[in-house]
Amino acid sequence: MGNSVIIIGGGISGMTAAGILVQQGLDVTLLEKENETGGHLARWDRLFPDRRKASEVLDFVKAGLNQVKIVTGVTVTGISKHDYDFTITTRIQHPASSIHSQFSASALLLATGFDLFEARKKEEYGYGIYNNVITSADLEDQFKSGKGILTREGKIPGRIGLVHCVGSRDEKVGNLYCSKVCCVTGVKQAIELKEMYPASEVFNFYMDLRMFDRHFEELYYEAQQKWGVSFIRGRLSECAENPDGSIILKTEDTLTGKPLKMTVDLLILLTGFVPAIGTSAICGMLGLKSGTDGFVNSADSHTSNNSSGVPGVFLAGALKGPISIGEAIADARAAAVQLAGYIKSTTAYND
Amino acid sequence: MIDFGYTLTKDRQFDYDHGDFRFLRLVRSIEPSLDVCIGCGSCTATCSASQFTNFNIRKLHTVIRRGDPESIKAELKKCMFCGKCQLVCPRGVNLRNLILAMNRAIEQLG
Amino acid sequence: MKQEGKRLIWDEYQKEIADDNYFYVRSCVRQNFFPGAEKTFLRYMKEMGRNVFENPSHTTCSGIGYHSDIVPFETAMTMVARQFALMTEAGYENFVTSCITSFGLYSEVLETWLHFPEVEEKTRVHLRNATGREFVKPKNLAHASDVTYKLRTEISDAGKYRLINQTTGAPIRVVEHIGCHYSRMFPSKGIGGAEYPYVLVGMIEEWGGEVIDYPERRHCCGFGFRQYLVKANRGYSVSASKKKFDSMRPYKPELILTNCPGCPMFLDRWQYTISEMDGTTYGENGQGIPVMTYEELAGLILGYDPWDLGLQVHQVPVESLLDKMGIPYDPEKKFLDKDGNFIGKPKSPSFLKFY
Amino acid sequence: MIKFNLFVLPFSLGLIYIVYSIIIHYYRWIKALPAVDKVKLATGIRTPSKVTASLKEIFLEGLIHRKLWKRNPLLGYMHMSFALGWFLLIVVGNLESRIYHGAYINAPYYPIFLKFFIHDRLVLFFEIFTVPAFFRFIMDFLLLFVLSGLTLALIKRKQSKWFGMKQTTQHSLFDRVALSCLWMIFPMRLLAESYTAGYFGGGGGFLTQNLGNLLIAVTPGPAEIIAYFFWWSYSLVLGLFFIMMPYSRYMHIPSELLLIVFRHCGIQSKKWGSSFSDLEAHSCSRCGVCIDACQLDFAAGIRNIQAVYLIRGQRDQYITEYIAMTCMICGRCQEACPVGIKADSLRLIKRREIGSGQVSDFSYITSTHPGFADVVYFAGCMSHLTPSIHIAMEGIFKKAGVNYLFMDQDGSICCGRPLMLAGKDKQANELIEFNKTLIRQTRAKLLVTSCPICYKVFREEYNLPIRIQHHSQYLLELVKEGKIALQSQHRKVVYHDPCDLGRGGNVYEAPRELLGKISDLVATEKNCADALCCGGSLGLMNTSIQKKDEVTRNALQSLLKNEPDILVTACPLCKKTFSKHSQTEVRDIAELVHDAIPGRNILSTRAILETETVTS
Repeated sequence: MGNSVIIIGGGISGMTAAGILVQQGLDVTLLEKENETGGHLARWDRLFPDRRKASEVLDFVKAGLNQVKIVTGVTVTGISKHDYDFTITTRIQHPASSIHSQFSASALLLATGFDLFEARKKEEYGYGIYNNVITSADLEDQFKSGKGILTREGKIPGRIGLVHCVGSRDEKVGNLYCSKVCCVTGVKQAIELKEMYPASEVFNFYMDLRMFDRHFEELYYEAQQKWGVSFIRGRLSECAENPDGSIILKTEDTLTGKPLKMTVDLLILLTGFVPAIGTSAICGMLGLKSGTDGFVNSADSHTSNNSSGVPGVFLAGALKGPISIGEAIADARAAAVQLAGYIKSTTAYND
Repeated sequence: MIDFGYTLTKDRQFDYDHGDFRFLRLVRSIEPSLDVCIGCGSCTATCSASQFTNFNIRKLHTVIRRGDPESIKAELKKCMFCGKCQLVCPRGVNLRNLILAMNRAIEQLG
Repeated sequence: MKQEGKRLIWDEYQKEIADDNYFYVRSCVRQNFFPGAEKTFLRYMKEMGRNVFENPSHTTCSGIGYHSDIVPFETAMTMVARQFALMTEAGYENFVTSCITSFGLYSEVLETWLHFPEVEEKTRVHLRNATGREFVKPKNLAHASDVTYKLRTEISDAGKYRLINQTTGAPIRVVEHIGCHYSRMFPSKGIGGAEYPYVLVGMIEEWGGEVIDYPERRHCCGFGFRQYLVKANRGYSVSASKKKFDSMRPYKPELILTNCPGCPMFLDRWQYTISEMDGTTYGENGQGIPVMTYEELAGLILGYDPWDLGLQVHQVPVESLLDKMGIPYDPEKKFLDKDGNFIGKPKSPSFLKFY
Repeated sequence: MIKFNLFVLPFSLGLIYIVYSIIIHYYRWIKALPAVDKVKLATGIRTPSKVTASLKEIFLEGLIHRKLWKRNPLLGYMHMSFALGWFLLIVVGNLESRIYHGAYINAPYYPIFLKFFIHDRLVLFFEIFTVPAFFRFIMDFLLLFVLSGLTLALIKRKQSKWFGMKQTTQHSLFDRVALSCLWMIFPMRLLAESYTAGYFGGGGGFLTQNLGNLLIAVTPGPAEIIAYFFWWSYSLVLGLFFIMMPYSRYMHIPSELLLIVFRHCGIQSKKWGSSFSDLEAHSCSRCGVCIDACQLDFAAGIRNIQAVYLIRGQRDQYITEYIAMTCMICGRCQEACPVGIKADSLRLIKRREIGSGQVSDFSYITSTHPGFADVVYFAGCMSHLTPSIHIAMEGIFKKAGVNYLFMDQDGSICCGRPLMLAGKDKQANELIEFNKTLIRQTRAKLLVTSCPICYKVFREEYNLPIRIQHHSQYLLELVKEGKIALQSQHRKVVYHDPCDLGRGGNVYEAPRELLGKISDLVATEKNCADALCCGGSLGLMNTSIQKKDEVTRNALQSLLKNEPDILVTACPLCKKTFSKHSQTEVRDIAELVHDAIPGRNILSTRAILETETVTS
């Protein structure tokens, strides 16, 4: 029984928890399947609602990781538990060979996060087929590149559509849940597009606008009032490509009860959260349960939301469901505090 | 032309690409607050004229925003201008002036 | 447009189609609409060495009545069960339908029975009580276009002509239109799924043509059952077709290829009606866009005589396509029956140019 | 012998022009009057009492500026020094020229430039008690009087705050040229007279003589030529001023005289643009008092729509829709106007021009017979959004045992005033006729409303043969008749005068008397005719909710200065508007009365509802 901790997942939650746990004097190893830590945040340009740089938040979190052992490019292939000790086997992903290695720890923190919904699955939206249909994440890549947002034909998009709830609240793709942050992301991105191209028209197609947190509703108001972003209440039913590469949308304007047809030069799909592909394997190794939505269940969603139900295994972040950056940081801190308390109590018990 | 006993029908949908946005431009220049509507419907719910008719002020300015202002011409006449709609609007849309602006648009644009 | 994106989807929607020994059921209406189509299917199946069996006791599947809200589902299921019994009695287990609506109804019934076995049992009782017949559910259900899709390479290999403009060498631009009941209800039952069905695309690509993807490709042909069958609604039917034609016109299609009884009927006949209503024509030089069933097109590829395919009963003349593909035909024989008797010639329309 | 010099020409030409211009204006105004008004005018000017009253007002308002004095003594003095001072300079100057010099008939320029022609030396000790010396003293004194006003005017331009004015009018080019001329006139006169007196060593009074002597002593150069230059300048600025006058705000001087006469003859403003409204527009001195009265200015920072700008637009035959529509029609500016111009009426005239062409169709309104009652109660649209008001009123009706009928219980057909405020009087008439029929059918003798907006239009437009009361008046009457007994709750309250009840309906005392019986009424900064608008006015068409909020918050700040327990108003719209921003409880007077009925000491609406259920 020692004071070593393994964190699986090097996104914002995993890194935040790692920073707190090394502060507590614990021996922390962070395992990340990608070659870089940072998770989805590393891809994002600016954050809602205040549009600060994502890199600033990332830098803040990374600053606390000096004493953390970070192992990237590894996939967890097995976890076993003996008394209070965990043994984790991993495989290093390498084109030529795969190297296996082992880690042991007294406690585990799962922070495996989420994947973005694969937009291709909404076939009728034509992602991957129509040149000018992109996802919100693609848009962030383009924002980040700083090169401006152009259509595939190289033109400034005169009219832009943003489609909310792509892969969320949609029985047809098997996801009944709301991904929570896409609404405000859509509003944020609409403002950013208007800021970049004031003469362009920007339309958000939404079912409900769930402005759940502080300053979000104000951002929505600002988008309408200051930036002239239009909001059309109606889910995109299908789209098609015009000869010039523009996209023709079909939706209902539910506020007037009439179908609506509109051509846009660029269509952005606000893709939601789905459980990360590797999470279910890890859950299987530990006997953890997921909900029907595929996200991991905590021991109690109100009172023990960071406990997995398996002693020594803790949960942080978006593997439990859609969550914002601020919430992920708070949740990771809470998980870290709980995990540190567990280590102390079990160490004392064993000593 | 042959009479087949049936004819081509006009599409019911809003064709945004061929919409008439002259009304929107004029109305917006007079009363920009229409842009902050969130479609809650409290205006129509409190409206006296809506109790007697299918007058729906929310829909009227929504169809303008969709580029299909034709239907407002007959409808707008029913407004009694009492201002309750404006008083209940959670977004502060200046509905009375919006109605004046729509009237102006009808006058100027036919 | 990125074809790779479509291929990824097509890869996901592959379906199993039996290799041989098909129990074939005809459509109620196709023999009136396009009398050569089913005959041509049987002809090339035979030439390709496939065994296709038909039972003359086969009746309507009742899908047309079901979709017109005049036949209840219980009745339809019993009718379907009877067709299966005919297949079982003939010793076949691969069921092939000529009609898309039949295909949809059979799929719907089989899915219903899968999820509600008690409904299947009840249907068996109904069938037994009514006819004394028993049935085994088909092992494989396919539409005749699925089977043709499966044979597309064989047809191409045996073919004399290709979907290529013999003068310019350019591929013929083809609009493909899939019947609504093919994969809309059960995307997994159709080749390529519901959004980008591949069944006709595969044939067109294989036979040398170029597929046109136009915005209203998903839109209904206009039949819509009650939209057409009730005269008061018929304006909707013709308007729906017009919407499709307006949308495809900028791409200058040279052929519309279909796999449903109703679609070629309405896409063909309504071109005339629209031209008589508002003077609009959609093909080159005031002509219409030729419309064909996949069987007719396969027949042309295989070098069958156009008039043997029944192409003379099309409203929009097909000669423009025949000329482009370099298919010879005798204009004098267009309106002669198989015994050489003159069958009458339609009056010239006011706007739509006859070839 | 007629004395003449070339420099008198600019003045003389200007004078001819202005006299001609005034005659033309007067002629047009009178000619354009409707026949009825012409009769009124002809009768009026033959009625001694009306003539006396007109002259009295002309003297008090045109020369003394009594209203301005009341508002701000410094401002009053400034205007009086100009008007009265100049007037007296002309009168006394004429007397001087005629009496002293015996030239009873002389050219008009002669008294004005008298000191150029007459500059005889008076010997001290002997002649200072003579008539000429007396005149010289008086004339110098009057000049000093005017110059003191001029000094104040200059200061006001720079420091309007000292005059209790936060804003001063932004003037047009003509106004600024005319103003410059006006300001030059008296300094030029001073310098011309002084140089002349100094050069000749006589002819001046205590001011001009001494100043002249000093100037001659300190300034080199030919004094005669300098003096002559100033005479020219004096004449030029006078002449230019007269020529500019019809095109500038100074036309208000002759216009106001006629306006006063018109008013005393009983001529009133019309619903549409008329001779009277044109005269009103010309009578505006653009003093800017209305700017300071306007809450949109001082609370919301909207500085280009005030009455003065509206009237300027009216005079120039060009009022923008923006100006016409941006106004709460609260009436504060016309209360403050020293000339008594009804700016709200002028604004509504413009609104009618805009709104009259827009078509309405109320054919969907149908009615069933409302039933019979002694009192018909009309809560008003807005009261349906503040239901505690009509619930309280119903409770009181029941307690007092009144046979009443709640006419708009299930929502109402609007009273029509909101349409009228948008300039749609014609359209409003349809609603008015509908409601009138309903009211008549009840055979009630009294119409009580909870809404001052309705109250105003019921009184002014409905022509009902029955009494009309706002509920504050009615409730007071019930108390006085002993139909309800009230017990004071001794809560500290302030009362807010709703615009349409106070300035619009002249009901100030009834609510105060009523509140005196049931609460401890404390004073507010601005009361009665000076009361502030809540900011929710239906008169204001095109202003953002944010600006309206600023008006409301500003008004609340003033109203709540004495930290009352309750802010009481008598208008559902005021209540709703204030409630949005007030930390202090806002209630309608009817609610307070309801709660003051012994045994009904219930403060919550829910409790009222429950009581109603039990009693009914």
